[in-house]
Amino acid sequence: MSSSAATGRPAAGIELSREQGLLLEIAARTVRERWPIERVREHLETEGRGEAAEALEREIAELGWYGIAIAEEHGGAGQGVADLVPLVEPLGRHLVGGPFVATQIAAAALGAAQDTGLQAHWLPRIAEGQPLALALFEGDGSWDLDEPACALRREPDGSLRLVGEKQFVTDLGSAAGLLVSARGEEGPALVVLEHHQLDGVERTPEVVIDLTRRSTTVRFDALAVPGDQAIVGAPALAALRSAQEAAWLLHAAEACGGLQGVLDVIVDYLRSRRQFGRTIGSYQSLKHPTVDLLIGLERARSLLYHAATVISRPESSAAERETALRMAKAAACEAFADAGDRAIQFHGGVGFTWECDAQLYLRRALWLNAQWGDPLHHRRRLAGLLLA
Amino acid sequence: MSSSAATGRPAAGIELSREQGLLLEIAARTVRERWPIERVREHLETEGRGEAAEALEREIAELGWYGIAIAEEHGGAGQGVADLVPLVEPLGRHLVGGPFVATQIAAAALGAAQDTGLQAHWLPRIAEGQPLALALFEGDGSWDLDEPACALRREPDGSLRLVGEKQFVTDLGSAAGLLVSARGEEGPALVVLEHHQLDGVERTPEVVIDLTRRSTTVRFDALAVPGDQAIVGAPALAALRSAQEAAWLLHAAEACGGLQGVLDVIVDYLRSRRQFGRTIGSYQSLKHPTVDLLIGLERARSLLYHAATVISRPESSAAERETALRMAKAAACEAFADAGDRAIQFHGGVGFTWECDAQLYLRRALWLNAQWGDPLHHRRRLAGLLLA
Amino acid sequence: MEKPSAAELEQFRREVAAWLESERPEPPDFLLPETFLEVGTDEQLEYLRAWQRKVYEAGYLGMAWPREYGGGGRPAVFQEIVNQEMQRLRVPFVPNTIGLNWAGPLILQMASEEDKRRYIPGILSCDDIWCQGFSEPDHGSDLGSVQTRAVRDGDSYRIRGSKIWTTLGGHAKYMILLARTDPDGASKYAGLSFFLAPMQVPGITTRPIRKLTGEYGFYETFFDDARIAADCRLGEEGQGWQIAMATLAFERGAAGGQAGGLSSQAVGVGDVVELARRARRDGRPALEDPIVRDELVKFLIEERADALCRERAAIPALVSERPAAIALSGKLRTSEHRRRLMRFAQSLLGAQAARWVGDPGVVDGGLWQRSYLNTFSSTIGGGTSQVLANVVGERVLGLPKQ
Amino acid sequence: MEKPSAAELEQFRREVAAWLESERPEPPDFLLPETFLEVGTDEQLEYLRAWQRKVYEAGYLGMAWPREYGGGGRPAVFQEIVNQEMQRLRVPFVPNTIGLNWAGPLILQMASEEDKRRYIPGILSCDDIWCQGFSEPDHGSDLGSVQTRAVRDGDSYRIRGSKIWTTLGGHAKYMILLARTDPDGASKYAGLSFFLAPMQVPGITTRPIRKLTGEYGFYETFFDDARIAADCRLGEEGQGWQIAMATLAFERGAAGGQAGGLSSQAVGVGDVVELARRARRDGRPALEDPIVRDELVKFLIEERADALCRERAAIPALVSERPAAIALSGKLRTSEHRRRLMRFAQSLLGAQAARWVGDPGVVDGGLWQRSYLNTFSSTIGGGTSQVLANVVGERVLGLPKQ
Repeated sequence: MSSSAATGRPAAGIELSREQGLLLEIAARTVRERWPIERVREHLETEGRGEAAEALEREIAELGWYGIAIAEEHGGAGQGVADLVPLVEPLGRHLVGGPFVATQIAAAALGAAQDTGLQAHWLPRIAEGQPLALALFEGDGSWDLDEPACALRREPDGSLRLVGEKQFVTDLGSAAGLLVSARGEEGPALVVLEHHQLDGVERTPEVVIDLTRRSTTVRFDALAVPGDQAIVGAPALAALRSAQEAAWLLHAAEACGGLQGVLDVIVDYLRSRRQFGRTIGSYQSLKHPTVDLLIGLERARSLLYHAATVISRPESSAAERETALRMAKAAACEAFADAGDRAIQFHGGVGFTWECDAQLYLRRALWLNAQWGDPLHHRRRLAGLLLA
Repeated sequence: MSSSAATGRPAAGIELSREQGLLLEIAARTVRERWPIERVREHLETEGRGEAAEALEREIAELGWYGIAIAEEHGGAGQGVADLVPLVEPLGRHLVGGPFVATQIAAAALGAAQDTGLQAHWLPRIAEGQPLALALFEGDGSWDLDEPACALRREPDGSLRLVGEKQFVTDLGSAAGLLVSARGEEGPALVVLEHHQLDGVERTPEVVIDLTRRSTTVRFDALAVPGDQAIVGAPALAALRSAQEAAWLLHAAEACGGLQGVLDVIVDYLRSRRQFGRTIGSYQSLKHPTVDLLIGLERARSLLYHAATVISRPESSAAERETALRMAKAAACEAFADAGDRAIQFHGGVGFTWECDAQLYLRRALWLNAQWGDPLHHRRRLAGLLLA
Repeated sequence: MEKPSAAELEQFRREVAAWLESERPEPPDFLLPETFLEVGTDEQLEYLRAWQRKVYEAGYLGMAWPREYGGGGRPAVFQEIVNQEMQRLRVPFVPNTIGLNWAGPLILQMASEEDKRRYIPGILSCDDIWCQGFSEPDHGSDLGSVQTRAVRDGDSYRIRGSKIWTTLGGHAKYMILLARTDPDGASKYAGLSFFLAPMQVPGITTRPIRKLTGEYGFYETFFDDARIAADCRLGEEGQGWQIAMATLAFERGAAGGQAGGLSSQAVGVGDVVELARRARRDGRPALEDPIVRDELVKFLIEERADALCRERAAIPALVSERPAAIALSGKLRTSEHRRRLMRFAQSLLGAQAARWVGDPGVVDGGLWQRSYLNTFSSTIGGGTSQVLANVVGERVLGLPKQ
Repeated sequence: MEKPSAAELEQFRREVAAWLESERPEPPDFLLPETFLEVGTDEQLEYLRAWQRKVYEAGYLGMAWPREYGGGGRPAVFQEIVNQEMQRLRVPFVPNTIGLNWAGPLILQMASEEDKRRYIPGILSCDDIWCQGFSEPDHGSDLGSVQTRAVRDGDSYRIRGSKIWTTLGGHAKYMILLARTDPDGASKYAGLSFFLAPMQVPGITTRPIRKLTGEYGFYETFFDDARIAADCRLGEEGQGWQIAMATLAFERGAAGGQAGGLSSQAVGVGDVVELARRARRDGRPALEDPIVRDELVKFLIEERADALCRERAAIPALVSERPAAIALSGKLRTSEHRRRLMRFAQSLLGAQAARWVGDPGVVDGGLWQRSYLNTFSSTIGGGTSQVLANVVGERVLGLPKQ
């Protein structure tokens, strides 16, 4: 008997709001039209963001996507982070690599931070389409957020100073601000910096496996932080937890989208390429593993919408939320990486070339695996949650 | 760079003695002719051993197989346990389920026990073809031999008494004697009982998954044991270690044989059965997984002969021996169980019936997995050996 | 019918639960089958038949079927609650599944008034066991290839041929039978007809099929010019294929109208977790082993995903691109999941995995080992996993046939 | 030649080891390729070329080749010792592998005295890089389908067509070229001829192929009525297929006579174990994680098994039933092992797996991530794993073709 059935009356596992249903349709079309694979290829060869990427960002902002999950009082549409899933899936599917997801994670953090000043300052700007970047991860490679080495030091004169290094800060160049986690005097703290405050800060470009990403290492050498830009204590913890939930969900969505994209690439090839006098998709050695990938996709998407449902439901317990989210992230990333691997193989010699799109998806999959916890990491935490 | 290559001058991993080469050929033919699948089927429906099985045993004894690994001074051929591998492979391949392997494990134990009295008493009898049974495992399911719960108690009058239960004692009915492990005053001890001493001992037949096996639970209720039938102290430990090495090697050999047997069953079916107008072996969904099974077989056999080589070489360290043996046992059993599983599936509806031989092999594979440590168990110990 | 209130349903659920708790039968001293496909002995069948009768007499079976044929005449939601509670409380299943959930709804939908009165009560009470005669030797699940002949002869048909994998065939009073009335039909589908055939007539014999577990449950059925009345035919001659497809829709739950009740008591990942808690490997509970834990988590994720897939398939916006993907891959996904799960479960027993059903010391009566071998019935029956992967690849992904 | 004594060999081994230890080049400030298939930049090639020249000048390359062409004229066992020590001490590989180990032994076996003197010294010194022109676009590894034409025109041939996956093609002075001299040959194999073709002639152009890693190493080679001297042909017209097969035997090590030297410096399971010792996951060394440990043990077992398979294949009594199984499955086994191993290895990096070659903070220069992507060259090149599974199933197990 399944564990969900063990309750006798399983709550509906997947609920879809009217807004989500509509968005899914619109978003899929918009991204498909605006960001065909030729744009991705051009973007790869562009230093920094490039004009096309900026144009896409503007369009996304004009469509109001940035404000969907922001409270109405701050100029948003008042939906939840779950309503972003139908937007992020097509972004993943078409290999868009911009600041939207990170900004939404930052917004989720600020929304939970109970700091009315920072909320009033930032959330309306985000709702308008101004991106925020995230500086949450460090050189130790930990995916947990609660023990940063980066320090928010209080000087003898009472002022605050930020000291330490953050890695994998994406799209910093275009960001209006930067959300930084640090160790404060009473546990984790958050700092929200304005872009101009980064002027003297040491920034080292990273070279990352997902070539659509622009990522940076940032080193704070006792940067002065005004007190009203810091969140400390319980609100900081709440903000980090909220960021984590949003990140797990949206990264699962991005991976599900990527998985769909690479499955499209595979299926197109298997239906068109001929070898030994036959269309290669007729060979069971390619057909059956592709069906396995489809099954991986169907399962991952079901877990994704379930996670979206669970975090939208006020009565969900913390353990229910964490379980659903980690399952979605683990399943989607695992299946996506499998699909990227098979995509290269199934293209034969072509798959080994730069020109074949399979490699772009595999790189994206490996990038997503490495962000916010890979499948092994999440399964270990799930074991603790489910097998106590 | 491989770990074996790391030494610069890898010792030959596989050496074959002239005797082994000859035996392999002869043994394969003998067992194939004497024990076709019809005999196996008859044996399944027979209570106890049955005449055919006894006749096969007699023939094996007459061929001198029992004495091959026994020292010349005890009437044997003076070869080592490695020389039994070519005999045990065909026994596994043709689903023979008699006392030969257990007896050879007992002989290996006695040969290492340094008890000249027991050796002089038992080894010549084994060399003649009298089987010994093994009572080494208990209800806790541990595959380690060094902490038996069964006790060899010393009474106030100095006499010894055996108390406790042993499981999975195979072919007890026809055994001339029984080798029992017990906890003595100074660690593990071994007792060698004569068949007649079991007269009053409680014996419960077991029903086991491998239907070719006759297995029994034996309960000793303070059975009196003459002092000259007990081996204690360091010799007992040496005997147990020797038993374990022989068991790992010969069970790996049996599994490799079984794997060959079930691969034959699969390949025969794939080459003869037609469906949808084609011979089913032409479908890649059956052909390619069968190739994977073949690869599993080739790897397992290579590891098997390597293990035989390593334990035959006086200069091998204990860790080298243990590593080679556990690898062979783990790889062979894992591959065999995989093959049994696929054999049923690939036979379709026929595979689900009693009449299909695939199930006999799967049952044998699951039995061998459960004896002397399953792959997960061995890999855990290998991790300790190899990843210190 | 008025829609029952939430409070009324909640009250009903409590009543059912209380009844099931107090009336559930004592566990027998033999191992029960896990599904109705596996009823292999008379004592298993009689135990389960008595339980079905008891459930029916308490009013908890066929609750939504019309009163005039023995049903309860109540909204379907009541039966759903009963089914959920039976599942939750893990009571035994009811054995007449083919009658209750496949033949019964079909009869109610399209048979004559007389047939409804003749067949339905015995289905509910379990006095009349039903079986299904679709599959034939060498044709597997390709129903278009049915070769069994039904030749009209006055007011009867003479049946010649054989069927295979007839669940409960040796115990059945009736069979839903697909046979060929016109061997020269325009297509291989056009010449088939559908019968509600009696089994106890001269010329019909059954032979039990011994399964790889050594147990029984399936039969071969032989028709040697067996004569059945012409009014046993359901629908017109030549409509057999369509009626068989309608039956499969009931069988797969794609159409409603079933009498309800559990048809299996199969174990799930939760049960394997509990087993891991009890089973000891290398001197400690298997559940403490990180590798075992990781495997269990993988199985839990898959199990939840498959349960969620069923829900998602009902939300069109979430399956718009490949609407058939979830349904067509359903058996492939779940049967292979189950096979791997049960293989893993028996391995948790370590040394004790060597025992088998009937051994006095075997864990849980040998459930785990037997269950693993039985899982092949679903990875093979109703289309092997290999055939289904073709179906999904071709119909869902549009890959070319070979 | 007299057989060297064990003491002499031992002494030689010590000498070689000492030389390699003291003369090995400083690691460069760029990431080296792992195999000769992956030499993608001039700086990589020049670094490796200098190393080959140094090894050769020290007398440690072509040791068993005849003295008159620049070889050492010594028993092959000395070169084997050098190869083993190079492997053990993990010095860089020598880049001219196609010349040293494929074309060289072929030339020594069957070319004219003049050709031997012309080609062999430059192969050894690495002055002349060699490449191979067998594969063509759209034909993969089916050499019988070669379409590139060689048309006799007086004392020369005009070559038309193209080759693909030409390793080092842009740097090569010579190519071993398989081309069709008779398009109407009795079979598709009969019309082929084999050439030792110069690359620097009008009408031959190369285009680098950018790999999925973003790097280079392979080329396409285009022949646009390129004219080469008729005496570049090796063997007779129509013998091309046989000579190509002989070349493949050298390539696969199935025939001896190679000049020696490492052709790759690929990592193995032992290196991944060391990585697991360094890499931290969830706050502790990955090697402490029982799941990581179990995976590593599985890889170690496979790696040892494959190494042992090579030994076993040489003992007829142990491969009597299916003598070709090990050889024919070799690339399938080892390349798929390697792909899974490197995928696993990069995953050990956890969050740091997101970096790539060229990043200042990337672990080991990005070796692990790049290596995973490069493993597809061996699961695809020389017959994909899927094609090879057909070959093994059909030739070794006798399963029918589809």
